[in-house]
Amino acid sequence: MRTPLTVRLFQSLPRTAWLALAIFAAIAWIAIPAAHLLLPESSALHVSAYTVTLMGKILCYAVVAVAMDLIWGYAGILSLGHGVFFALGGYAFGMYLMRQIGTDGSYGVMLPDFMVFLDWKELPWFWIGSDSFLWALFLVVAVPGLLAFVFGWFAFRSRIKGVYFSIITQALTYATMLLFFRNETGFGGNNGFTDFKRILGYDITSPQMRLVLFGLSAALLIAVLILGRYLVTSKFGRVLAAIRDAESRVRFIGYQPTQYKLAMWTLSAVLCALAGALYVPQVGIINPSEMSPANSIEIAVWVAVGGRGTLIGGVIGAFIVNLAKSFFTVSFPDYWLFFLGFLFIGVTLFLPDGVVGLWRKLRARRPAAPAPTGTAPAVATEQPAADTPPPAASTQGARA
Amino acid sequence: MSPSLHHLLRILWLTLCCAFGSAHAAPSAETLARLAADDSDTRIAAIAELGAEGSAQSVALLDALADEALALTGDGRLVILTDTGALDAASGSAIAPYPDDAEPLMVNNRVRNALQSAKAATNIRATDRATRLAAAQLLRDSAGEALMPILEPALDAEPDKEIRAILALAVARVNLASAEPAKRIRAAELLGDSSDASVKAMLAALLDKDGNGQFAEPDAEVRAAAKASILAIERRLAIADLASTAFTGLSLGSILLLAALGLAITYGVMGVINMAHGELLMVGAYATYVVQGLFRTHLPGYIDSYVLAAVPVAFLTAAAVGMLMERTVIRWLYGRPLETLLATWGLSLVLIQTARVIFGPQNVEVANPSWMSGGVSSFADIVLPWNRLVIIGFAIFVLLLVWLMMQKTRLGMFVRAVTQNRAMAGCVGVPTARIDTLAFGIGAGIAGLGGCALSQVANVGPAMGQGYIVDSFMVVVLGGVGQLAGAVTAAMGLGLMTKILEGWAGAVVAKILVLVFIIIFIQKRPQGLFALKGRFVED
Amino acid sequence: MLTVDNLNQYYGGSHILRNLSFEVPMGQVTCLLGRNGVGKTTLLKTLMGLVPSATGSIQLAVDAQARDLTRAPSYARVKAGIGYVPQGREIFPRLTVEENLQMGLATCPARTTLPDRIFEMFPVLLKMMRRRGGDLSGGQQQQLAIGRALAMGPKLLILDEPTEGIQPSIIKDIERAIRTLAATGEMAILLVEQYYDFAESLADHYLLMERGEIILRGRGDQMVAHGVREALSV
Amino acid sequence: ADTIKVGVLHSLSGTMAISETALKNVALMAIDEINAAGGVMGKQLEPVVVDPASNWPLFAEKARQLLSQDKVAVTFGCWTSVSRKSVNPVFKELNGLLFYPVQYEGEELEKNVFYTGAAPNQQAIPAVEYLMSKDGGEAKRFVLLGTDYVYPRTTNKILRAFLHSKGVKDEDIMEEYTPFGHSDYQTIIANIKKFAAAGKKTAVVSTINGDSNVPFYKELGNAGLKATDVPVVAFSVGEEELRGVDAKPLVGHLAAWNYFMSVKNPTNAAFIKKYQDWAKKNGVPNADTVVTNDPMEATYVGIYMWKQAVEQAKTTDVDAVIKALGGQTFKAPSGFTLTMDKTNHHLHKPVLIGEVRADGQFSTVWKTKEPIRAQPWSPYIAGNEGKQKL
Amino acid sequence: MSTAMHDTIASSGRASDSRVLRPGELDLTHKVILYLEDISVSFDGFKALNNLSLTIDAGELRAIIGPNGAGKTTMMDVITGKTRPDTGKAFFGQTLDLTRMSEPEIAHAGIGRKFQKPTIFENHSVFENLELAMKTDKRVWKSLFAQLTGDERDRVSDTLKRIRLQAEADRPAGLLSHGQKQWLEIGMLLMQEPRLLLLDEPVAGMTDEETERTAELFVSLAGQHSLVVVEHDMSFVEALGGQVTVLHEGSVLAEGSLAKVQNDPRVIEVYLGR
Ligand SMILES: Nc1ncnc2c1ncn2[C@@H]1O[C@H](COP(=O)(O)OP(=O)(O)OP(=O)(O)O)[C@@H](O)[C@H]1O
Ligand SMILES: Nc1ncnc2c1ncn2[C@@H]1O[C@H](COP(=O)(O)OP(=O)(O)OP(=O)(O)O)[C@@H](O)[C@H]1O
Ligand SMILES: NC(N)=O
Ligand SMILES: [Mg+2]
Ligand SMILES: [Mg+2]
Repeated sequence: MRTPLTVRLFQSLPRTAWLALAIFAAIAWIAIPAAHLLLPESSALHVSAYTVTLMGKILCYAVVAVAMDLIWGYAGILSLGHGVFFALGGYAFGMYLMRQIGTDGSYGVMLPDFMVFLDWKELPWFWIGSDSFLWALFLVVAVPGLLAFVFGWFAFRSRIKGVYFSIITQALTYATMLLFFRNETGFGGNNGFTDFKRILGYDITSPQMRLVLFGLSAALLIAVLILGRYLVTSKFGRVLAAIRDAESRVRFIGYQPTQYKLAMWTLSAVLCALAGALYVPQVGIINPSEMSPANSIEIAVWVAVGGRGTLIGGVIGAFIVNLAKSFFTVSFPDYWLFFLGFLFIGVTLFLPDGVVGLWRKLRARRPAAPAPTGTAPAVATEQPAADTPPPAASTQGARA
Repeated sequence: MSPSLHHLLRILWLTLCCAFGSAHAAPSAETLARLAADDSDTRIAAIAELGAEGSAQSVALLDALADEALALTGDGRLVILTDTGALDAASGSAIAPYPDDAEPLMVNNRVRNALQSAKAATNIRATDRATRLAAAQLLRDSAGEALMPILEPALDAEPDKEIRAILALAVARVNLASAEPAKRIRAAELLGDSSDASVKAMLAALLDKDGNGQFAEPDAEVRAAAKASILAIERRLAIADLASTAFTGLSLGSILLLAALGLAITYGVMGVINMAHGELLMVGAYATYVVQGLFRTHLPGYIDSYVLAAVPVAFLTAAAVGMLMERTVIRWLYGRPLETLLATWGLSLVLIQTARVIFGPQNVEVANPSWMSGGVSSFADIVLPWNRLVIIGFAIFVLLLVWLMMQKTRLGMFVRAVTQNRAMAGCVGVPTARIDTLAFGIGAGIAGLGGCALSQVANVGPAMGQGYIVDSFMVVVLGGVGQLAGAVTAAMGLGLMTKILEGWAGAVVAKILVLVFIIIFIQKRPQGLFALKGRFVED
Repeated sequence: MLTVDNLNQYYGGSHILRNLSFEVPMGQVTCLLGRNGVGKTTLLKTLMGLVPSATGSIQLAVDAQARDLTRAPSYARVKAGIGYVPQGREIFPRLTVEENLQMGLATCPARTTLPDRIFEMFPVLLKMMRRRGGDLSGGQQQQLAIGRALAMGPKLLILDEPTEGIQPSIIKDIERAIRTLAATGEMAILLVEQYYDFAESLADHYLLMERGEIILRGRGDQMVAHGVREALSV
Repeated sequence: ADTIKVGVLHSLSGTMAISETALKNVALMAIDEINAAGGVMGKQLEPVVVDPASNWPLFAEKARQLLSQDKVAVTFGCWTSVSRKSVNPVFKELNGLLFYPVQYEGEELEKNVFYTGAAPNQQAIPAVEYLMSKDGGEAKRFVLLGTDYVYPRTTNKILRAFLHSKGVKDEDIMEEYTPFGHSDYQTIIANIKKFAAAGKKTAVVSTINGDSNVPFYKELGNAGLKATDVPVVAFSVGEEELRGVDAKPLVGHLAAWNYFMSVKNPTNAAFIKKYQDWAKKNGVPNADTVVTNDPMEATYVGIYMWKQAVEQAKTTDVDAVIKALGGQTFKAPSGFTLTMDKTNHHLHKPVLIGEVRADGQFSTVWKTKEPIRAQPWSPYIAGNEGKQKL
Repeated sequence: MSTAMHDTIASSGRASDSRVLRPGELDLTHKVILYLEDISVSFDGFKALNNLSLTIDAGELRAIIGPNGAGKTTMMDVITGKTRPDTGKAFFGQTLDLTRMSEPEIAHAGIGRKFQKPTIFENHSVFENLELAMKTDKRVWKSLFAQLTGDERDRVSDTLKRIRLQAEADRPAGLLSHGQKQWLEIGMLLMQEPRLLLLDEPVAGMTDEETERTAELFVSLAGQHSLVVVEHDMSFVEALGGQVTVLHEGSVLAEGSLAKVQNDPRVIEVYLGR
């Protein structure tokens, strides 16, 4: 009596979570479009193009954060190079967007401007087919997926772990960034791709297109959350967590950790890439700085702020950090780094398991209020830091 | 010599000249006027004249021009501006009132070149050996036919062997164009002693054929001599090339090492993923800057020793910042290494912005003290810059310090024990909290020392640390976390490799290749160069 | 002499130690027995300050001078004279054997030398001085852990299942050594042991724990009479 | 509203803060000054400062925010070309108005952008011409050294074409790039030395940008490459950058700009004084040593030109202002009266070449007689013929 | 060992005779399940194993004793693929060369191990620990869709009962006491259903009564499984009743019944003491 997969997918999320996702979907697919298109700009409830783009951008970041949490939170593999997959997804789709410009560029020819400028007479081979939407979608998945697969295959096979893995992912993104900086590489150098005009022939700046992209980002996030939840509650997820905690032990009971890690790693990279592909048309530019090491570290920071190993924490973290950034850079342009810095410090000190951890603690405290004897002081309920480190942080992760 | 002292001497000299009358006649008014001409050619001719004439007053005039102290007043008079007043250029007498409208004569590189040659032509007759040596070196590279009347007598009169050799080369360079084949042969042979690529080019030009297949140098013997000399020079240049690559690699390695050593403690030994490491470097660098400022205002006479004072200050400041960080933030995160990543990332943002608020967003100027400026010329035109030499030495010093601290002291043992098993360390009586603070402080202080050294070669600005953090982690990790010897090897290896690749493929591609190398290397050594081995590693 | 009074301890919501009161007198061996999971290790960790005690007090009297250690940090307890051999060895894996032993001297002035007694008891340690602790075999590590605790000459020695993984001949040595140490009258010994015969032969006093409480106590020679072995096998 | 909002879009954090912060300052100063003089059309200007944090997508986001949320009438901002490229579509879409104050590579003309910095023919080409002149040392061999991104790459491409047209052969041109933030110039300087040793007079054209300049010049000084032997002319090194270096070993090296702080004329003296006072009053760090530089002047000029155009158009409406801007003139601190070109949105600018002095200022050794017109589409790049206007 | 037991093993051996073995399958034609010959392992010049030779028959229950540092754990490391021997042969059955297989391959072939220091998945519940260890298809794709059948649930419950951790089934395993962890690890080993069980000091930290239970358990497993047990507890070794091998300085010092080795003066000298 096997339960069908769909049912299990459904069961992997608690009812409240489904409800929350439904509300989220309703807001993203109905309320916001309506408020953007139908309400007049003067209305207090009008959602501006700015807000839609901003939210769309953060939704993409949230997908990246969830992808990061899958590999970091659940498999204990801290990638400091996830930006490379995000950016490659963006570039893959950006190539299509560049081709859609057609002859509207400043040189008025079919070649992208930067190629004209480099005296290239025709498209380099790796641009072939980039005018096809489907091929672009294929590239979005295939290129980062393949890179992740090959990179992961070698790394996991060599049993590179912890910080060693983190550092080579950093080297990967850094090297790729430098490579893309070069004009000769064929992706527009430092300027990257920008000034997009159309997708599938439709004007990229039209409100409808904006909403479609926004809606797709929301859909991707929902899908990633459901998929992620299914994965981490499946046996696959449990094996992965076991690998995180005691890899050699897992080997001795007959699992091949390499394959498990590789599967999750590649999936995570592909999810990032999809987010990148949706991100680029919304923000209107992709350039190599997306692959800078600092950007990738920030992804980890979102997850940590929200709460690692919780999936939803990534979403929350991405929203908190990026909204804070958007707000502070305008309201306190000279001091916003202080706010952000103290936010990070505060979260680690006072919310060791991120925002989600705080929420859980608050919830756990309520039923626990009538403690067994009532005399137990709070200190004793605390995990003794010296003795048994909190499970989530004991051995795995960025440390050898 | 400081500029003001220079001025003072000049005034003194001019005063003397005026008081007692000079042995030479004063430069003619006409020459003076030509000095201030619009047209550079005229001015340069006038400069050459003054140089050849070589009178004390001419020298003073040339010096003033070089210092941009020679000015033209509104009414067309040439004056020499000093810190205390103005002197008439023609007479040397003081002028009152101070000519407010005096515009210093423009000196561009061409004029400056002419001034230097003129100066050298005078100085080659100086009594002071060092002055003559400098002049000879200048003449070696720039002498032309016109200077032969000065060069040859100078060569004959020169008592010093080294200077004579240099002058001989200078003469030979000129003689290479001589009409007499014998002179040319002799010159071509002599030039084989040079290690100068430009000499090689000059000799090679003799072997060129013109459109009719005629050699530029008609005499076969001269050509043979030139060929032999070219080979000799090339051999020397090849060695020089190798040596210079090795030196630059070593130098880059020492900088990487200094940048990484602090991290080797805070991260390598203590396990704190210290994203604020770069900012601790910055603290050290700014401390150096502040010390420099204090010396400039309070101890201008000792400005050259400011770096020495800055070393302990940088250490202590960074250590204090580090200890504060440990006490307030990192302390609560032991056993949760990944959270340290987040918190120290936050700390780094705060430190950057703090620096920006205090010192401004721009880079600040940290000057090399004079003993760290310039370089030692070793053979074949390789200049080993003093600041880099000093930094290599300093890296060795800091390395030794760290090694002694970690391996030879009880503190070092406690630190290692605490990070391996904090609870148990407490249970054998180690005051873990104090050790943590101290150790982090020392690690931070070492980073401060790194910053002090970096201030001597690179930017000092709020964001400077960000540029080192990636490299530092690469060094520590590539070497094998917690392995000092590994960090040293990694830093030197990366330094040399970068420099070799850079010479071959350019900086950008070299950087990419180095990163790719790191990725591949870790596949072979998944625990870094000096991997910890033993049965406990896996568990 | 160690005096524990009314000690309570919680992990999360669960009450692990319940109102424990007992003494560990000088010059005598006190054995703490109890089945798996009753809270023996927790008690010792509480004594060492590794887990904060919720209520109760811990006093250590050395040379007629009593100190309250209830809230003291671990290292202060060690400084007061407690030596601890934890369950699971807890040696410093990347320090050499020699350094591990020297860590045992952390509270002593620098340059204090290691007592020969350690090497007499565990000659293998002398042979492996330069090897890293983590490379030793399980039993060797256990010996190292005991040696480390003895290095500073503690006034109170706390041992958590010290014979685990040690070969029989050395267990006999340890037994003899503990007896000698106690006999000097300058050391109090608190021994947690599952190995009944070993415990019985050493115990001057015994304490039997059951679900966080001491349910039986007495002199060592009463263990048979009180049916301790039977109580352990229910 | 009774104020006119003005956007200031410069990075105050991240890698570009080092250069752009001063532009924000000078923009605020100009706005204060205009307000003190009664504002524009009787309305006070209200600056809206945002920090795009050297992050290019964030530039686009902030631009959109300025235009659609804050409804600014005009924006002064950007430094790097990529940031400009990133905001261009936004300004186009929302029909905003951007003043871009930095020298750049050209190859662009946007209806919504006014370029107050130099195009290549207003900086790079005259500089190289100078190097080839007698006074410039009659350089025959050139090292084109830059940071690896579009501005240096483009500029060097144009220069190479220009040098070809002057008969310089490819073997006499060495082109080298370093990554952003590169800090070790030992190899490159050794290579330059080698290249220069070939006998012909050699000069270096540096388009090194930002943070790499300090290590470059320090190395240059210590390696004994003197300006009299191998002069370096830089396009991105101004007074602000020289504040971070000990300038003594650099004396004689060159920079080409359209303005130097050392230029002596009453307008400039007043400009400098105003800025220094403003810095002190507003607590700018190191206020007693602040300097002015070319992009700051360009920002300042831009703000005033915009003010004049608004007053002429009698509205802040973007299209009307764009129309009114063509032909505006302004007496700039450089001592010249600058004109906004009628058709190509670029300023006519004078070119000044200066040599570094020991105090970190420049002494002008050459300048054009009058402002020259910008050629955003360089004639040295194929396919640009006949593109000089919008 | 009873003859009946021998028969079952022998018949299973014959069964495999009658058909072609698939690659990777255990071949017990000569009743030997584990065959070590001349194994040497050295660390920085120190010989932890020194020409060690040892054979274990299918269904056998073998105790290994020997001084601390004799090389017992190292031997298990070699068998499970954790340490590669410098020289020597190690075969599982007739055909499987252990020195060429990876840890998961060895585990898959049917060797399970309990470590000297209990190692379990601390963040997983006790139940999940057992579930993960359970014999099943352990490839990625299967685990993505794996679901516990009723049967499998029962097996986990049975084991839980056997190791007396029913009450702790849903607690994180990291919170168990030392002795409980020992039991859990034994439970995991049982779930794996290996042909050969390697047990490194399984009763350390257990009470005498539990030690007895463990001995009973092992004896009951012998026959269907082969067991190699390392222990220092002589009463436990006695209760196991099987052959005893004494290791010393990396090679076999003595072999035979417990009574025999206990009276061997060399064993008394280096191991048992007086
Ligand atoms: N960190 C913890 N959080 C919650 N419960 C814990 C924790 N550590 C131990 N326990 C529980 O406390 C109880 C007592 O554990 P303790 O380790 O003190 O037992 P013990 O008597 O030493 O057992 P053993 O003889 O097996 O070593 C056990 O039930 C254990 O599950
Ligand atoms: N990686 C290593 N480096 C150095 N020595 C090692 C290493 N691994 C094992 N040894 C040494 O090899 C010897 C054998 O160790 P092993 O753990 O096999 O002993 P054991 O028989 O299991 O002992 P015990 O009964 O104490 O568990 C020991 O002396 C140990 O110190
Ligand atoms: N346009 C520039 N200087 O990047
Ligand atoms: Mg215990
Ligand atoms: Mg063992």
